[in-house]
Amino acid sequence: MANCATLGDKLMSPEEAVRRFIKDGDMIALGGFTVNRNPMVIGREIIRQGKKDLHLVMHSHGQAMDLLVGAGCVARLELAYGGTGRFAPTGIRFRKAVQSGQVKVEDYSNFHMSLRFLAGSLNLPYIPCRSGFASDVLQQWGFGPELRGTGKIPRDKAIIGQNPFAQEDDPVVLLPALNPDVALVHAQYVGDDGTVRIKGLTFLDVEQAKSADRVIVTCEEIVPAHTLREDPDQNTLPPFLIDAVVPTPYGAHPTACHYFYDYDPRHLNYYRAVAGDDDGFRRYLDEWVYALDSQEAYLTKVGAADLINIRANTKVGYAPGLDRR
Amino acid sequence: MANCATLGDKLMSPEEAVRRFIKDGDMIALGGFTVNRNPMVIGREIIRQGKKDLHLVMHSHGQAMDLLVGAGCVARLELAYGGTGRFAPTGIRFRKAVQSGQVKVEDYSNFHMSLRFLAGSLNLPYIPCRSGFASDVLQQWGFGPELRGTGKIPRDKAIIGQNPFAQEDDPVVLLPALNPDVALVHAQYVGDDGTVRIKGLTFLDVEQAKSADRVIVTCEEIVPAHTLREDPDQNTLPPFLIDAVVPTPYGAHPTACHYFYDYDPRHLNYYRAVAGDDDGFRRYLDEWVYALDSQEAYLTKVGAADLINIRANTKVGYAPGLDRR
Amino acid sequence: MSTTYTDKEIMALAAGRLVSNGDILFAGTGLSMLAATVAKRVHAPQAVVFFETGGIDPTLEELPLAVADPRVMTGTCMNSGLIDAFSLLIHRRLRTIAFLGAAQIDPYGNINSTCLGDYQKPRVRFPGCGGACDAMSQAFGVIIFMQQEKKRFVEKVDYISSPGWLTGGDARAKAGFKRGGPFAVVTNQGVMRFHEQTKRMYLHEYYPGVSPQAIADNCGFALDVGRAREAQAPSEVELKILREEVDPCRLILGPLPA
Amino acid sequence: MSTTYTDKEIMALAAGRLVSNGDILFAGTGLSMLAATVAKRVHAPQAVVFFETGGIDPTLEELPLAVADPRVMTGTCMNSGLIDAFSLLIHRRLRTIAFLGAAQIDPYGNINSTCLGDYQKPRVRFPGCGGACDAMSQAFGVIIFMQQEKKRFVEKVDYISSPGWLTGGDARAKAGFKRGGPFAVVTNQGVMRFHEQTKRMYLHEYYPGVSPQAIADNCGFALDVGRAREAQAPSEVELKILREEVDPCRLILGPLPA
Repeated sequence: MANCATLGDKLMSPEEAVRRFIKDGDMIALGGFTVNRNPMVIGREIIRQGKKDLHLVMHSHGQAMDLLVGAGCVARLELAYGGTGRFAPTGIRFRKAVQSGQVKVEDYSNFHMSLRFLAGSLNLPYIPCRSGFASDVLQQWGFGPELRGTGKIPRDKAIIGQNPFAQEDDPVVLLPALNPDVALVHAQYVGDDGTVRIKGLTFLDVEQAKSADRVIVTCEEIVPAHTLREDPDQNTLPPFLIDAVVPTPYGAHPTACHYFYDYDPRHLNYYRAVAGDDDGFRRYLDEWVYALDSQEAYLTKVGAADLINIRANTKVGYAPGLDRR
Repeated sequence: MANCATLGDKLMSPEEAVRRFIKDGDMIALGGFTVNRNPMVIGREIIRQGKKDLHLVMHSHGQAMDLLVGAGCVARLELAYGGTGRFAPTGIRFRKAVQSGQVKVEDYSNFHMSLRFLAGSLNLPYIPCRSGFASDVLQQWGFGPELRGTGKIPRDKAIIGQNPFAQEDDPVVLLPALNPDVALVHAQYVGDDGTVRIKGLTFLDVEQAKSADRVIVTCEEIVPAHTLREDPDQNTLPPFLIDAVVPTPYGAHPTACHYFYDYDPRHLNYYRAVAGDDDGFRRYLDEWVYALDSQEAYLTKVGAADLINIRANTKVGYAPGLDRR
Repeated sequence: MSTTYTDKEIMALAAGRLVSNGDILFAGTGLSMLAATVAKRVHAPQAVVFFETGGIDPTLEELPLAVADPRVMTGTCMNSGLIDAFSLLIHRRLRTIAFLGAAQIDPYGNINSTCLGDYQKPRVRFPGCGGACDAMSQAFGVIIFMQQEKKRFVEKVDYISSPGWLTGGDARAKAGFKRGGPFAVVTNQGVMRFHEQTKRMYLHEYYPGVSPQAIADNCGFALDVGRAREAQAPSEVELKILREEVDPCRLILGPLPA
Repeated sequence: MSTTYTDKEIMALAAGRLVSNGDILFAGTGLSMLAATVAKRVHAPQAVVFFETGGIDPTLEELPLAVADPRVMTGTCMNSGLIDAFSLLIHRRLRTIAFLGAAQIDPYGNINSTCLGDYQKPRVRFPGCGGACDAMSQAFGVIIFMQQEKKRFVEKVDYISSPGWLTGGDARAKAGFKRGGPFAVVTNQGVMRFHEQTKRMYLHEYYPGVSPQAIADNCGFALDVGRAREAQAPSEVELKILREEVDPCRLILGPLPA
């Protein structure tokens, strides 16, 4: 085991990370993408601590989003896509919450959201692009005037402007930067100096972390810093942007974590089967969130057979031959 | 040796790459930074082919820039910094050419140039930032009205605008995107499928390559693609953005190439000693550029002693203990 | 002897035939994965498949079930992230072709993957536009998969998630788009295209055994079927590759034909 | 016994003393490398050095001679590129301190590293602003190294490469800057700071053996020396670390004191 002591007071439990760094009403950027590297441990802890009125910002999510929405922690979302691919083409609790008016949604495209986080990470107030002219994505505003211009929500969802360098008419879409209160990242490795390494696709985790006021990183392993610093080209975030480091083996389960484990089709299918029904979902929360006070308890419930089943082949990064029906 | 045949007609000599992809008047983005990974082989070949009226765009350069300017190939530059650090705090021929009016310079900052290439790489027409308000970098325009608005040079160097999302006065600097005709990149590795891997800092090479109409990559080694695809997190550019792959061992000499060789202090000091004098510089060009028709001839002239001297330690990436005075 | 095939099989093959060798394919999952993969194996070996998540040219020894499936990160020429992926999708040098699906489509190829009913109080919420809005805005071209149903081919979509030819004619260019737009709609009955000038959808091909009128009847707006011709039936080679190499477990293809 | 030291040595140490533990240091080469490194070794072990080229927190077992020296890429916590490096420099959460040098400086800390004479036809051309303009615009704070010479401390610089306090008072905020600006100028004779309200430069410290008047005499504009006090001489520990650990080959320090 690496020398975690040098992480100092950044090393903490999920309970402490959520208690110290997330408060009701916060704008939270979820790392990962649909069925991959979702910050599930922090998501479940947020539910256990009963956080309310959260404002989720993301591109395409995902299991953590659906769970947080279903548990009633979320009041507002800005996103491009809510689902988990074939396991739930539309997020099950997300759909219900939108249809019932339980949450307010502001739709953007994935490129829009990517650029908004990029702008936030570069301290740019806004960013122009050419996606979505004349679409309802830009013309319909999900957040009403009572929300617009309050807190971190800009007065305008987007503005159609002009390219000031063009000689002729050249419209552009102007998008406001995003600077969430908290970014949640699940990584494979954190060095005992706080250096973060994500393997496989980084999605938008880097831009999300850089754009946020606070960053919580859960990880599969804490490793000696020198092992990461021997090939620093591969590292993802520097220590001084990270507020909390939370070691959580299988921390993204039931979503995947490249080179560690695949997504868990059995769990995702089970979730789909029960989550559509309000009672079924309540039982799911009771069994899989409230009744379990630690990742150890959670993994015990998942069971060794499942964990071995989804274990990633160390060369290809996923679980070849996994029954994914 | 890898199976270069699969690179097809992308694999070529420096002579062919320059002849086919660079023409008089082109806007060329130089990869690398001051004393690191300068595209020296292509630079010398451009001089040998007598290309004229080039327009160089870059952030901080560098040995290739100084040589091209000195050889009279360059009419215009947009840059933030022209020099090689301690070896030439101001580029020697660059200084002379600016002072004599031989070249026109448009100054920007490094972040300005970085954002301009980023915007070009993302197909954004312009990008806002908050660098350089009230500075002469924005207020003094090096390119006169006879150049502005022609070819790829936007009518305005920069525009002071307003953040349209702000409720109050919030000025922003608007910078035009850059989309050069050609980007020159020197990489450590190219796979025999055309995949590019740069080790060490990538500087702005990725954004420059993505923003350009054509991309020429010189490399230390052509390697079997599967060796790069076994860890694709480390790769830098996909094959389909590359027009020419030019294998050139020591292709960045006398600048450095991480894990392969250090910069060559003897050569850089020699350059400084002779380049300040017009006759001395002419002799340098004769001896080191015009008289040598291949990289093999060039390296023979550099000599085995020098090449061994600057050889990088394979663990730290540079040449420890190298006499750099 | 006539070969039997399922709707999904002929859809994947019909879309795959629209791919040119060297195209850069922006794939989702489901049918688009099959179309892209079968095209690569049949006639466009140099086509490159990439995903909005950042995986470029994966080996795809197993089919991914989501664009963030770890299977899109293996054997790629590059793993990056969304910013990089979209920089390729919209790259002006590249002939990028995107495969999309939707809940509704209108005569000008505008699609809805966001909601039915009023956006503020939707009767049915779908996942949202994802990267489809960006592909329709800035890819070189787009191929759309649809079920041929009246409720999906509608005069006016409830919400334009991803802009096609807007109101037709030069509306798209006037709105600010520099290139792109949908060029084909592949359904379980045939393939539609868009009129060169008016940009209104028309029937281009009907599958063997399907009548143009049946397609018009399954379309919620007036569909010109006058230019339609019969599509080539899937060849045995195409079906063999699709079934044995592309989706041997039939994760996406579903049951074999009866 | 008084210790002897060179100008460069006391400049590196005086600047190093201005670093707080935990600062994120944007270093150039030359003196700024020495200042940052010696600060880390003497009193600010948790300060992090990074370079605009993208190297973050390198081990620096050898001194880099340029910000693109391969020595800035070794043992780092991350190697990236310019976009990443500048995103850190200007990051609103970070206390980033940049070390800069220049050819000219004015009473409000505006600096020139671009040219002498007219920009269109310069008498002397310098390299240009590089990342200094960005550091002066958006870093948390800036420390400037200068030679104490009349021709360098001028009433008006020939070209503002990197904006300091502009015309003083609240001019900087009015121009659009949200934070930052120079807070110290370290010369071979002393350390200047800027008046809290007017933002005009004044002498804060003079090195042992240097008179405030001598500094005023080497300044091309009226310099308030009334608040000046004598700086602490370099300690033996500081000099030992600087000479034996930071630059043992004296690549930047140059010759030892006579």
